[in-house]
Amino acid sequence: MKRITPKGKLVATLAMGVSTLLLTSGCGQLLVFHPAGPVGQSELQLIWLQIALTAVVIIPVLILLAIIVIRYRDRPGSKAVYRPDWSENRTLEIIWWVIPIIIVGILGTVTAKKTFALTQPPKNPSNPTVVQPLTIEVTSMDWKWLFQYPNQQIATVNYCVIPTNRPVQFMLTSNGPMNAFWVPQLGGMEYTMPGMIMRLWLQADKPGIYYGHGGNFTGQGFAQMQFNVQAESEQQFNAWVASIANNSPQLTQGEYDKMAQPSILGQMSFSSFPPNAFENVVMSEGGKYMKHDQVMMNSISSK
Amino acid sequence: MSIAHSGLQHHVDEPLQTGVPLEFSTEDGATKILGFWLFMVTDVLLFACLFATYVVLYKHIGAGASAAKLFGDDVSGFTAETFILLTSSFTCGLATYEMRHGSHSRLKLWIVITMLLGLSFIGLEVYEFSTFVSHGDTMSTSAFLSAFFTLVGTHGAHVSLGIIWMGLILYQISRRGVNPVTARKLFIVSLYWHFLDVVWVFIFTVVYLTGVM
Amino acid sequence: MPESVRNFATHFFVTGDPMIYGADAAITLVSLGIVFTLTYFKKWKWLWSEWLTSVDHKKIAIMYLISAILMLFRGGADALLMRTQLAVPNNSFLTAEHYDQIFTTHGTIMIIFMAMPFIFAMFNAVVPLQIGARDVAFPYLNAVSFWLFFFGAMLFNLSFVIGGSPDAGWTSYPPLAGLQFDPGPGENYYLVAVSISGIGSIATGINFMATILKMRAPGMTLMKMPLFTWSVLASCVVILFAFPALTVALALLLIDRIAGAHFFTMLAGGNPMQFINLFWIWGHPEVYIVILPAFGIYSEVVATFSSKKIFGYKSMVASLMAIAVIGYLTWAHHFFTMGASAGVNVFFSISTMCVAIPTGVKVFNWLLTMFRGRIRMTMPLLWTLAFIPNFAIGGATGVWLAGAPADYQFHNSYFLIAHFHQTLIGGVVYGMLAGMYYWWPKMFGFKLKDRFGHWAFWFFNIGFYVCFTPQYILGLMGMQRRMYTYGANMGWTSLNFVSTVGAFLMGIGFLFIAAQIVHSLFNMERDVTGDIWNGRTLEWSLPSPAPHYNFAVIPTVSERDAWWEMKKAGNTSDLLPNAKEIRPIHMPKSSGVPFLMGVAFFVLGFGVVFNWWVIAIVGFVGVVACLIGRSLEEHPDYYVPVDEVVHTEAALGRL
Amino acid sequence: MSTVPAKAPAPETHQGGFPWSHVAGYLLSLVLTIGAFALVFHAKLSFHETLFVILFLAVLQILVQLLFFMHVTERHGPSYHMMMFGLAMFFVFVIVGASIWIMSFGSMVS
Repeated sequence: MKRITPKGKLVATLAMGVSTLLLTSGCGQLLVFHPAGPVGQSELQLIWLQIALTAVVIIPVLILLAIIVIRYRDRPGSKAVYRPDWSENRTLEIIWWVIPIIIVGILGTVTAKKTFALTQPPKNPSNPTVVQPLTIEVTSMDWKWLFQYPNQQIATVNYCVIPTNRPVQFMLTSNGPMNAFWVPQLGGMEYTMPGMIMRLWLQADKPGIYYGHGGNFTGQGFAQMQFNVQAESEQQFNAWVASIANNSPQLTQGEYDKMAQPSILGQMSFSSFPPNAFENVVMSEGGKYMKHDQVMMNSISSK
Repeated sequence: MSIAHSGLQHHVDEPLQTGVPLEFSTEDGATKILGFWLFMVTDVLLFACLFATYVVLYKHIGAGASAAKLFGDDVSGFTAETFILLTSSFTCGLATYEMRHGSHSRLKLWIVITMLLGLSFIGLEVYEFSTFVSHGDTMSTSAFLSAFFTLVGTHGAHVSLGIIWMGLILYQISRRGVNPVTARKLFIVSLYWHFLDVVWVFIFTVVYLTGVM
Repeated sequence: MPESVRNFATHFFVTGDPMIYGADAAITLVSLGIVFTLTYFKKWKWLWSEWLTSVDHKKIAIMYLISAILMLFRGGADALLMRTQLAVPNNSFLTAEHYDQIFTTHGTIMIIFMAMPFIFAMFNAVVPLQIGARDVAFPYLNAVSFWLFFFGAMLFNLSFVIGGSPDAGWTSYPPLAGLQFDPGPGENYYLVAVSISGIGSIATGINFMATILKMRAPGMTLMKMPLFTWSVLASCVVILFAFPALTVALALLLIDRIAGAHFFTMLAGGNPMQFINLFWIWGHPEVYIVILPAFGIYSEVVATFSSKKIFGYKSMVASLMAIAVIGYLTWAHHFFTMGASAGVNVFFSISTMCVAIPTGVKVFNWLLTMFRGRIRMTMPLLWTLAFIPNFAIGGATGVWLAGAPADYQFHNSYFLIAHFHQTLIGGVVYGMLAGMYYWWPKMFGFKLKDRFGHWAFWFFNIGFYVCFTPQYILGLMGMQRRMYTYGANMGWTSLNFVSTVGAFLMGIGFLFIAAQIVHSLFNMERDVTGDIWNGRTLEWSLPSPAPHYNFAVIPTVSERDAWWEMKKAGNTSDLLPNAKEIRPIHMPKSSGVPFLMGVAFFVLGFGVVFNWWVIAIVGFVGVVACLIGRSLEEHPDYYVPVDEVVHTEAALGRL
Repeated sequence: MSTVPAKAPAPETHQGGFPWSHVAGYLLSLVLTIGAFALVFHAKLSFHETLFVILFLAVLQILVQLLFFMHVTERHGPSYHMMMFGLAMFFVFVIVGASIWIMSFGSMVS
C-alpha cells in the first residue's frame, strides 16, 4: 500500500467507485421514517408536523422569488412597475411577523408536550396491561458496546436482544470518551457519558434486527461502533436468555478490564459479568458528584 | 498643543471641549474610554464563565480538601485581602479625583499607595496559595481546586497586570505631566482597578463566604 | 546521539504518509518561490512598509481577504479528501487516524480561519467608508487583531507537518480531547491557535463597535446607518458576549492538559460536560456572528441591484438585534441528548425556534425589496438570489432540529451535517462571495470580470445541492458524522458517491473563482467612476480605491442611503472637497509592533504546544515588551499635510 | 458625530476640596462588606437565605463602585457603555443561571 502515490490512490478510488455504483443496487432504508416502536413513532409525528408547517412558509417564498425575479428583471422596455421609494407597508410586515410567530407557537407547544412525554415509559394503547419494563445497562467503551442485563445476569457485546411490546429502559454510561446510543428505528439518541447514568426508554413493536451505532465521535475505532438490537417475542427472548446463561463463558473482572482497553470486537455473549461493573464505572471518580436520582439508585442497588 | 498626541481625530482644529474632565476633552479620549468599557464587558463575561465553572464544580472535591475546610481554618487571610482591595479602590478613586482637581503631587502619591496596596494583596494571595499547595492542595488535586485556583488566580493575574500598568502610567505622568492623553490613560487604569474590585467582591462572596458557610 | 536525534525528528515532524511529504515539498517550494520573487523584484521593503506595518483598515481588509481565500482552499482540500474517502464503502484512501485529523482541521479552519477573517475583511473594507470615517476607532489595535489571527492560523496549519494535527473534532469534546485519550501535541495546537486568534476576534469586536458608535459622519444617526453597518454592530455585540466563553473553555482544557488540572477529566471530580456547555455558549452565537454580516451584505446588494430602497428598514434593524440577543439564548440545543432536564430542553427548543421569526421576516423583506424594482443580474446579486432558497431550506431544517424530540433522531447524523453546511455555505460563504464581488472594485479599483464568474457560480451552486441533498437522506438512513468508512451492506453507497461528485463540482467552482480573479488581474480595467454599481451608500462617493485618509473632508449626512439621495437631488458635488476646506489630516502612523506581537504570540504558542517553557517564556516576554513599548510611545500619529491631500485629490480629479 | 457634551460631575477648575463622594463610596463599600461577613459568621439564617442576602449585597457593591468610583454616569454622547454593561449583567445572569440549570441534570426520566 505504501508504494501507491496519492494520485494513484485517487484514480483507483474513482474507478472502484464507479464499478461499485454499477454493481450495488438500491438504497438503504430511511430508518427514521420507518419506526418500529412507539418512541420512534412519536418522534416521527413531530417531524411530519415540522415538515408541514415549515412548508407553509418555504413554498410561497420559493414561488414568490421566482415570480419576482422574472417579472422585475431589468431588461430594455420592461413594462413592470418600478417604485424606487416604496419601502414601507405595515400590513404586509405585520403579516410576516405574525405567521412565523403562530407557527413557532404551534411547534413549540407540541415539542414541549413530547419532550416531557418521552421521559416516561412508552404507553402502548394496543397493549394497555401494565408490563414490567426490562432494564439493560449499556456501557460504551473504546470501541465497543457492552450490554448488561442486571436481572438476567448475562452480558453481550455489540448486540442485544429485547422482547417485543415491552418497554425497555436503557441505562447508559461510558467507560471512556462520551458516545451516544442510537437505534434510529426504535427512537432517538442519548449520550453515554462517564460518571453519569442517562436513561432512554425504547420499545419495539415488531420483531426484527435493528441497526444501532454510536452517535458521538470517540476516536479511531468510532466507525466500527455498530451494534444490533434484536427484537424477539417474549418466549424467544426468554429462551435466548436461558441459552446464554447456560452456554456462554463468564465475563471475569480481568476480561472486563481488558475489554475496556481500546480495541474493536465482534459480537460476544457472556453468562455473567463482574458484580457491580456498571455501578463502579458510573460511580468512579467524577461520577460520585453527579446527581443520580433516587429511583435510579434504588433500581441499581435493589438487584 | 496637547491634542496633537491624542490619536485619530476627525478635525484637526477641533477645540478641546471645556467643562468636561480632561480625559473626555477629545473625541479620541472619549472613544478610547468607551472602547475600554467594551473591553470590560468582555472581561465580565470571561469571569462569568469562570464563576459558572466554579459553581458547577465546587463540590467535586475528590481526595482533596473541601471549601469549608480550605477557607474555614483561617479566615483572616481573605478578610484582609478584601479590605485591602476595597481600600485600594478608594485610593485609586482619590487619584482620579486629584487628577481632576489639580494636585498632581497628591495624585502620584495616591497611585503609589494604590500600587502598594495592590502588591500587599498579591503578596497575601501568593502566601495563601503557597500554604494550600504546601498542604498538598494543588490544582491537580480535585476539580474544585482546579476551579478555585483558576478563578482566583485569574483575578490575581489581572491585579498584577494592573499594578504594572499603573506603574507605566505613573512613569508617563511624571515625565509628561497631566494632559488629555495621560489623563485618559489614568482614568482607564482606574476603571480597570475598580472593576477588579467588583470581581473580588463576587469572589469573596461566592468562593470564600459561601465556602465557609 | 544520532539515534535520539532521529527519534526526536520522527516524532517532531509528521512522517510516514506520502501526502504529508507532498505537503512538505509544496510548502517548501511555495515559501522558496515567495522568497525568490520578493528578492528578485526587490519587494521586501515594499512588503514591510506597505503591508506588514500598515494600520490602514483598507489594507488590513485585503490581507484578511487573501488569508480567508487561502484558508478556504485549505479547508476545501480537506473536504475533498474526506469526500474521496467516503465515495465508496470500505475505502482505504485515508486511514482512520488521517481522516480524523482532516475533519478536525476542516471544521476548525472553515469556522475560525476562513469565516471569521472573511467577515473581518468585509468589516474592514466597508464600515469606515460607509459611515464616513477616516479609519476605525483603534487602527493600531486593528492591526494587532489581524496579526493575532494570522499567526494563530499559521500555528494551526503548522500542525500538519510538525507534531501532528488535532484529531478530536473541531468541537474538541473532552474526555476524548483530554490528555488521557489524546496525548499528542495536535490538540494543544488547536487550543492555543484558536485562543490566539480568538483574542484578535474580541479586539475586532470592540474596535468595530466603538467605530460604529462613535465615528459616524455628522448627521448619520443610528437609524440612518446602512444595513451592513447595522449588521456589523449586531455581530460585534455577539462577539463581545460570546468569545470570552470560548477563551475560557479552551483555556481550561489547556490547563487540564498542560498543568494537570481536573476540569474536564474523568478523574478527581472533573466534569467533561461543563466544557460542552461553555463551548456552545460561544459556539452557537458564533453562527450568528458570521451570518449577521452576511445578512447585511444581502441587504445592501438587494437594494443596490434592484435600484430601490430596502423594504422595511426598521424591521430589518429590529430583526438583526433580535437575532443577536435571542441567538445568545439557544446554545443548549447542541446537546439536547446530554440529559439536561426536560424543562431545559423545552426552553432551548423554543428559544431556538424563535430565531426563525426575525430571520423569516428578513427573507420576506428582501423579496419585497426586489418587488417593483429593476433587478440587475450581476454577480453579487446572483449569489444573493442563490442564497434565498438555500437559506429557506437551511432555516426550515434548523427549525426541525430545534424540536428536541426530533433532534434526538437528527443529532450528530449526516442530516445535521447537511443542515449546517446549508446555512454556513448557503448563508455565510454565499454572502461573503456576494460581498467580495460587490466591494471588490472599491477595494482594488477594478471589477472582477464575469467571464469565469458565471461558471464558478453554477458549478458551485449545483455542486452544493448535489453534495448536500444526499447527506440529508443519508442522515435519515442512520449514517453518523465523523465515520471514516462504512460497510457496503448499509445501502449508503450511491448517495455517498453522488455527494462526493457534488463536492468536486464545488471544488471546480472554487477553481473558477480563482481563475476569474487571475483573469481579471491580467485584464484589468480600472474603475474611474468610484461608483461602478450605481450604489446607495457613502463608500461609493469615494474614488476606488479610496485614498488612505478616505475622506478629504468628512461628509455631512441627512438621509438614509445618503449617496443615492444626493445623486437624486443632484448635489453630489457637495461631497467633493474644496481646496480651501482641506485641513491637515490626523492619521495613525504605521507600526511594526503589531506584526512583531503576532510573531511573539506565535513563539509563545509554539512553546506551549510542546511544553517547551523556555521558548514560551521568550514569546511571552516579547508580547509584554510590545505592550509596554506601545504604552510608552509618545507620537503614534502624524498629520497628512494639506499639500499632499490637495495633490492626491487633484490627481483623482476631485478638486 | 454626536457632540453632546459630557455631563460634568465636577467643575474642572476647582482646586482642592474634599472628595465627599469618594469617602461616601468607601464607607458604603465597607459597610456592605462588613454586613456580609457579619451575616455569614454571626447571623442565624439558613444557607440559602444567607446566600441570597450576601449576593444581593454584592450586587449593591457593584452599584457603589459604578456610581462612586467609575463615574458610570459620565458620558459623551449616548451612554452606550451603560447599555452594554447592562446587557452584560443580563448575560452573566444567563450564563451562570443556565449553566447551573443545565448541569444539574435533573433528567426527570422515570
